[in-house]
Amino acid sequence: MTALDQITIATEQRPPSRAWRKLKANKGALVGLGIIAFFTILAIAAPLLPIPDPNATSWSAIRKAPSAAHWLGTDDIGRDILSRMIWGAQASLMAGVFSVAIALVIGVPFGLISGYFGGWTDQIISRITEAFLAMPFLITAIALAAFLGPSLTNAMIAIGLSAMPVFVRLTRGQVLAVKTEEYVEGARSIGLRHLSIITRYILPNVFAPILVQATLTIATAIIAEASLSFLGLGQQPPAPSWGSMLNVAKNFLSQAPWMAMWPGAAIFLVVIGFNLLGDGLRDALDPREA
Amino acid sequence: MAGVKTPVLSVKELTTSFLVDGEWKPVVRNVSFDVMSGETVALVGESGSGKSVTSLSIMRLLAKNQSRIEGKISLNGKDVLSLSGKEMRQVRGHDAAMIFQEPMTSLNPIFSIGRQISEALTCHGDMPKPDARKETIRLLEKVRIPNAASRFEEFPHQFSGGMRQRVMIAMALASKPKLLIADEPTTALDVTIQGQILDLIKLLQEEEGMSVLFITHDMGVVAEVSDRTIVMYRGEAVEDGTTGDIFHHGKHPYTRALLAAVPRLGSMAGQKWPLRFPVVDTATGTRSEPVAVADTVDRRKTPILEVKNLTTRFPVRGGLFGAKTGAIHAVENISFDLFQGETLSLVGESGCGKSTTGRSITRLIEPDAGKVSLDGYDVTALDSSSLRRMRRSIQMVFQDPFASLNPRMTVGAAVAEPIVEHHLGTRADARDKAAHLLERVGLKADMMTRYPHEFSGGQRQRICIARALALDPKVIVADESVSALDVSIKAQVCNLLMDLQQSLNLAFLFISHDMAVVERVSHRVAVMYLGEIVEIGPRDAVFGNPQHPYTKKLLAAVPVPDPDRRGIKRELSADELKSPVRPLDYVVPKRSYREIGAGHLVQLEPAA
Amino acid sequence: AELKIGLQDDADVLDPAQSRTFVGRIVYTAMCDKLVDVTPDLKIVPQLATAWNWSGDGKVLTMKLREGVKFHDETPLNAEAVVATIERNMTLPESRRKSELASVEKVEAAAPYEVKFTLKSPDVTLLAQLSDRAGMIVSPKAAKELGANFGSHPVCAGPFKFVERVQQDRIVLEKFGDYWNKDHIFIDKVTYLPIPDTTVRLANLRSGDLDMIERLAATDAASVKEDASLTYADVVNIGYMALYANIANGPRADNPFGKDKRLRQAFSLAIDRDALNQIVYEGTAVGGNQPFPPNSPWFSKDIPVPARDLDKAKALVKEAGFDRVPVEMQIPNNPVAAQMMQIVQSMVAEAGFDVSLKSTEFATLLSEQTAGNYQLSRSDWSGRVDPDGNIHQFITCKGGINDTKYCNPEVDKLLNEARASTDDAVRKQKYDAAAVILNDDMPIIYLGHQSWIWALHKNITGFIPSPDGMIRLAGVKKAG
Amino acid sequence: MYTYIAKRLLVAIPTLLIISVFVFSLQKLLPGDPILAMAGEERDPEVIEYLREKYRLNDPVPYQYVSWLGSVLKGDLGISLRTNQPVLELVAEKLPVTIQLAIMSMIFAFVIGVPMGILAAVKKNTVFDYLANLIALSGLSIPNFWLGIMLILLVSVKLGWLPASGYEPFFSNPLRSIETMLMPSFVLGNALAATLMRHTRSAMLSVLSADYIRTARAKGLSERSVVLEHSFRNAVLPIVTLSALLFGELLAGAVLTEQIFTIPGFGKLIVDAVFNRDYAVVQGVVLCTAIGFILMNLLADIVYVLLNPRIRAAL
Ligand SMILES: Nc1ncnc2c1ncn2[C@@H]1O[C@H](COP(=O)(O)OP(=O)(O)OP(=O)(O)O)[C@@H](O)[C@H]1O
Ligand SMILES: Nc1ncnc2c1ncn2[C@@H]1O[C@H](COP(=O)(O)OP(=O)(O)OP(=O)(O)O)[C@@H](O)[C@H]1O
Ligand SMILES: [Mg+2]
Ligand SMILES: [Mg+2]
Repeated sequence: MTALDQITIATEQRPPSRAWRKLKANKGALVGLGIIAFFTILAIAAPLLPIPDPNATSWSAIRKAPSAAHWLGTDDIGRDILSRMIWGAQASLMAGVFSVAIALVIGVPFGLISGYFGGWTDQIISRITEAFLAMPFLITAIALAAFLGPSLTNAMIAIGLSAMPVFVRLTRGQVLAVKTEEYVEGARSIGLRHLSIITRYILPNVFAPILVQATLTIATAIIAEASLSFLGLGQQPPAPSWGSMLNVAKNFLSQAPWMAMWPGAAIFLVVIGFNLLGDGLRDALDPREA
Repeated sequence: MAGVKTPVLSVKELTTSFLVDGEWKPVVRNVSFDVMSGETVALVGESGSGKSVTSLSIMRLLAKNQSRIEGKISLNGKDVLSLSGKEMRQVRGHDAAMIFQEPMTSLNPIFSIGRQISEALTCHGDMPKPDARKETIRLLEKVRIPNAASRFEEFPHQFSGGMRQRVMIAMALASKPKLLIADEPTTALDVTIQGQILDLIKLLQEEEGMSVLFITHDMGVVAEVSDRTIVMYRGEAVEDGTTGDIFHHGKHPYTRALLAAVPRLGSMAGQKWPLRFPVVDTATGTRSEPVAVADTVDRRKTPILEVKNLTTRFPVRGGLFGAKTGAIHAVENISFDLFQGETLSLVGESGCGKSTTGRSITRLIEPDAGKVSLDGYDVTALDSSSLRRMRRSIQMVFQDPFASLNPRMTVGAAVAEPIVEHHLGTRADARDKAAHLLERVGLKADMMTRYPHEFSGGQRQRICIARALALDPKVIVADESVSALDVSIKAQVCNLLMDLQQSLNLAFLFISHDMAVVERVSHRVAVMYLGEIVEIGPRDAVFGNPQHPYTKKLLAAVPVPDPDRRGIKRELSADELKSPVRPLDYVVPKRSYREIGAGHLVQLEPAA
Repeated sequence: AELKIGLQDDADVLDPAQSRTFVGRIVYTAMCDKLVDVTPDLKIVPQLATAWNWSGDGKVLTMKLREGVKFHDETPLNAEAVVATIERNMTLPESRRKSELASVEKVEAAAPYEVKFTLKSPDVTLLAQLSDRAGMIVSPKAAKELGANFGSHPVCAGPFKFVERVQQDRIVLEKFGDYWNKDHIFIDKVTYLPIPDTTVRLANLRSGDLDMIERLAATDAASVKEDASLTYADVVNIGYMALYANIANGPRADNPFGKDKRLRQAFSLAIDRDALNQIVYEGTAVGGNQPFPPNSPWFSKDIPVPARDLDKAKALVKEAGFDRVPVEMQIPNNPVAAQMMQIVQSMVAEAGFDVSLKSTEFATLLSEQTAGNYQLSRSDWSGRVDPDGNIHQFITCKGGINDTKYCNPEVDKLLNEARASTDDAVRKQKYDAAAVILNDDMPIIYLGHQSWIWALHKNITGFIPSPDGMIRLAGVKKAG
Repeated sequence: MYTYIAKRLLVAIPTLLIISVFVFSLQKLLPGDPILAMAGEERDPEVIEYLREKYRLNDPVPYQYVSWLGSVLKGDLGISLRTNQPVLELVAEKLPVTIQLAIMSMIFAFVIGVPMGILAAVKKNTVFDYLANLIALSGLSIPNFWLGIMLILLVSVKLGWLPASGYEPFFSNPLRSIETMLMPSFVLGNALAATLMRHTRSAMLSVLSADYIRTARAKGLSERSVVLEHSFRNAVLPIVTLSALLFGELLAGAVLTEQIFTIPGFGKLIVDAVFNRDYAVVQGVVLCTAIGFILMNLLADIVYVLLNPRIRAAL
């Protein structure tokens, strides 16, 4: 051992824990995480909470303003908005998370293949991706949702598939950049298989920007569910989602503004939450950021 | 440079701290020094010792909310630290100018060269545009850009690295600063171009009479340019004196370690085998004399690697359908062989095809023609699965230890991976072997769970070497494996390679443009120029008796770490690198070689 | 004066022979006069025909035409033109009027201003058909020139003539100077603007961008009534809202709900129609249990709209041998329908029905319903002036739009006889008899009848709401 | 340069073919019978059969596709099933509307998004940065249909400043035309501004830490010139690409906003056509917007090239 080797260059922390430490130091990310955790817990705990049945109608309490009996008021057919907000969180968060998961699961592998192998494979995948991108998002989503039949699951599939080409593109671009890194060439030179190189060398190093894009897309997906709901293709009545609540509420903006206020605020908060977290993750995963 | 002895720059007790994780962490501590007018002062020290931070502090170019500068800096009589932002802008350019290490990225890619220089003249509101244009052209001529007027509108990417650095210098000179700060202005450049830039700075300094603060870690450069030298070590200035003093009577152990590790071209004359570097302990200053290397080469056996007429070209495409319009003749018809236990060095300036040669041999790039036999197998004819098997016998170590390890994989996994992947053992075996290999290259086995960013550059390069050894290769292609390292670490890694060669009887193809290192480590040397080998032969023959003009030029450009030889200039040629791009109908001229001595071949100039 | 009217949808092709949308008919009301018109109390009155009479066997209808009427292209309207139009309606391949005129054997010009319709079999409903698109007379010259493309520049004989149309943006008409009844027309220019969103439509009215809107949302009724600058108008419409049960349309009919009428009766009894009306329509609609609204002369008073009877509903479910009955109901995806059906869902749940809602956009709903791929489907009908138009084609075995595939020869007989008689008393008796059977078999569960609601600026006067939902501009004035 | 454009256009051909397959399969994908949807309330079987024949719906699908593609290549996009209007005519009618809306929205997006992005980057991690992010994200998270209705209620009904909806062709009355489009383009632009702001910010951040910015500062340039000239001119490159993408999306993506403000553009046309199963219109218009999208991307690439001397010279 020479003296120089004894200089401990860095701390003993592993990257995951290092990323976590950096995330914890980022106030914005923590706030984001807090918001998401709050809504997630609400959504999961909905069946356990002492709240009324979200679908129970009451003809004596149509569009009642917030009160002690109904904290957030009631909707157009006398359902408790608080309860519907909490149950709706489930649908809306799922719409966000699952559609993005679908987009990731399909988009990322294609992007990896397209970027890594290049040539004809790349040409074909790129052309199809481009075609997908050129199709208007909402049209694709409407067509798919209408084709699959209206339901929350199908809306999620539709949103996911429509968001997918962006991930193909993004991943491909990242792969092209990472592919020329010396460590990838190094991996080839020790005789690794393509699969090993893609999964162990390329994927981990392209994942950060994809993750950030994913958190942004979650926000878009929640809004997209609201839009599909606006067109009657999202969550099916009487089950609540924030989007469908907002959609109904827009007909009562002057009579019952609270109907729109709560789901609107919740969507806003969650979108902010995911974006803050996304920003934080980007910084935490970027080794160049201190 | 006799002048009035007034300091142009005076730094007193400079302490610069950065905000890291909410805490102020000082990286430069209590540094004091002066630069007199007309004087050249070198600031040396290993990477990360705070050289750049010191210079940026002087210019106040550090991010405001993340750095804190304490102490006193007076520049041309002005108290830099108390100036307003606006006043400071006047200081920049007028009183002091700066050029940076990376000529490739230090120019704005979307503005023309001319605009970027004339901006330095007009931004202080003291020169109208047409005058600035004239002055810019004058400056460009002054830094010896050929056809300056016509290149005014060109963009940085149309300039070679050396020319960009000259543009940077022109920009710095634009408003006739009293002090020029040059932060490693030549580190990224080739030896030949480095020589030109150094000469240029020296010349301009004479003409303009300015002071220069020259930052570098290359002691050869220091010896060549500086009157006085300040040695920095871990944020502190540990030694300050005339360059001669520092070189001959350096007191601080680090200074001595630094100097001991500097290879001197020509110091190997008479040595038969490669020679280890002496190592100085930076803490104690004790110097261990190098142990001689035993003869490892057995030329009676067949060569482990035989390369015959290897040619690799990259197509240059253009036109509507991306048709081939020409080709880069990156490697053109080269042949050599390599014996077990031998080190063959491949030298030549940037872009001459050294890396492409290495990568063609390992078939990371498909060569266009030629034959490569490794251990008796024809590498060029292997299918993809045999190719993966072949890769066990030949391994590569790359230039950049930062870039050549997967940042998201522990080093243990990285070293063990090839063993598992080639089914040479179980995971446990692989782990044991990885631990053993890490110890072999001088690291500790318990470092296996760390990630690459937790190591220093030298340690990382050792990890790369350990990984290359994992498959028990017979040949290692070391592509600029030590170029990016600090002098002292460079020495260690070279020593390590020599140790391994001795104990494992490895053959090295050592790719480098650092002539001094090459002289130290190799048995034989091949000089490449525009894709071709122009001279090849035993090390002492090539260095002692260079025949080809290009070899001579290369050797002449190497800075000599001897302060007494300061002031001797090379002939200044501003010619640009020749391009290896050839049209489609280019006919490769037939080359013939002349044998000068045993195994010493030189390409003959084509009759023209 | 210029009148801007906000419509709920964009009209389709502006050719009376091919058109099929409701909003299209609103535009025709201003553009194309018909042989006969309908009064607000649904009496048939002269328009282009001044008088008519039926032959004794009810197989020949002779009509006298108004003289001196001109089309917008100045060609005169005469018997030839009427014959050409009716024939066009019957023979143009793209014509959607064929079924409406199915009973017509031939049509001839008996005199320059007299036309004679000869029928295959007696059909009193023909007169009602001629009060709508089938009876809109178009310029034979234009029809000949443009053929199936007539909609690109329709030429009729109404008070306003076509100026321009930009799809999804506007339809502009201007006063026709040679209109036969021009003394009653006080508007110079009408622009129809399709604005699908009810909130936005009302907002446009309030901001002064529109003078009048149709189909105001019932929930906005109160605020319009309060608004001193607006006039509110409504009338119960002649259509109905209903649920179709799949009785025999394909394999999906094979389920307890389709098979056992007791379940359908129970379902109907479990619905509180008054509550629906109050909650969803703010009291503007009326409950119903027949194809005609309770205020219609054709409504059978013997079968009043039932009050909610949960006990009876539960008993019927039990009787049918069930505890809980799963039912899948497809509904159109508009918010009002969704709101209403969610309430129905929770109402019938108390009687033992587990309704799952399947909200579907309209085109899909329609094809599922036709194909029999449903159990229970919400379907509305805009209503026809003649009672036959609200019942015959839905209930008779071979009815063109019988999606429940209910088939009862006895009902068929009654409805066919009602069609053939020119005597309203006889007809009423037949419809009453059919109503009794249908109320028992209940292939269609009638829910109620919406109102047409209009909102106008105070300066618009003379508008008379009509249960057919049309906007008749004769007599309408705009002050200021 | 021209060869580059030609090459890009050639590459667009397979993309367009794939799009044509997508667009055509919409018809087969969507449930609901188009003929039923247009047969009218009465659904006359004779008419239905006639229309089926007329629109070739009884032919085998591949044959339908080929004959459709054939007529598309001849420039015939068919006629609307709903209004009998030639689709090409419809496209020509809606294109100016859509383009005007898209341009005005982009202006809003730029005016809001870019300066905010620059400032947020320059003042990274200050209150201003957080505020700009918050505003941007609120733009991203408020659904367009909701913001639209709120604006109508506030600006048109309460304040009476702007018309609530409707459209005036630009060349017949430019002022009024801009007035009617102000709110919808704000609603659209506001949502895009968020994306633009965030991309501007990150592009600026990466440029601001580039070596050449340090060089610019070392020259003694003013901060304004460092930020707006040296930094922004470099950061603008990715923004150009992004805006083309956004603009392309606007061509067809303004569905809900167009619906709320009853603007007769492509978005509303397509969605109405989808719901009415007016396939000729769906196919024709989506094909046109896709071409528009591809052209916008091409334009962006050209601008990119023009702004980037490095690639410019390589062409
Ligand atoms: N912005 C910064 N924030 C935090 N630490 C920094 C920052 N810039 C530099 N440092 C740290 O300050 C120390 C000195 O860095 P500096 O760049 O001055 O080294 P150097 O001597 O110029 O090295 P090299 O030869 O590699 O250029 C290093 O440890 C570096 O990590
Ligand atoms: N993948 C590639 N595609 C096209 N041209 C290439 C490629 N790799 C290298 N070249 C070109 O081939 C020539 C030789 O490059 P090579 O990297 O072998 O040079 P080198 O001697 O290793 O230079 P350096 O000292 O800068 O590493 C150069 O002109 C280079 O631009
Ligand atoms: Mg430095
Ligand atoms: Mg190289």
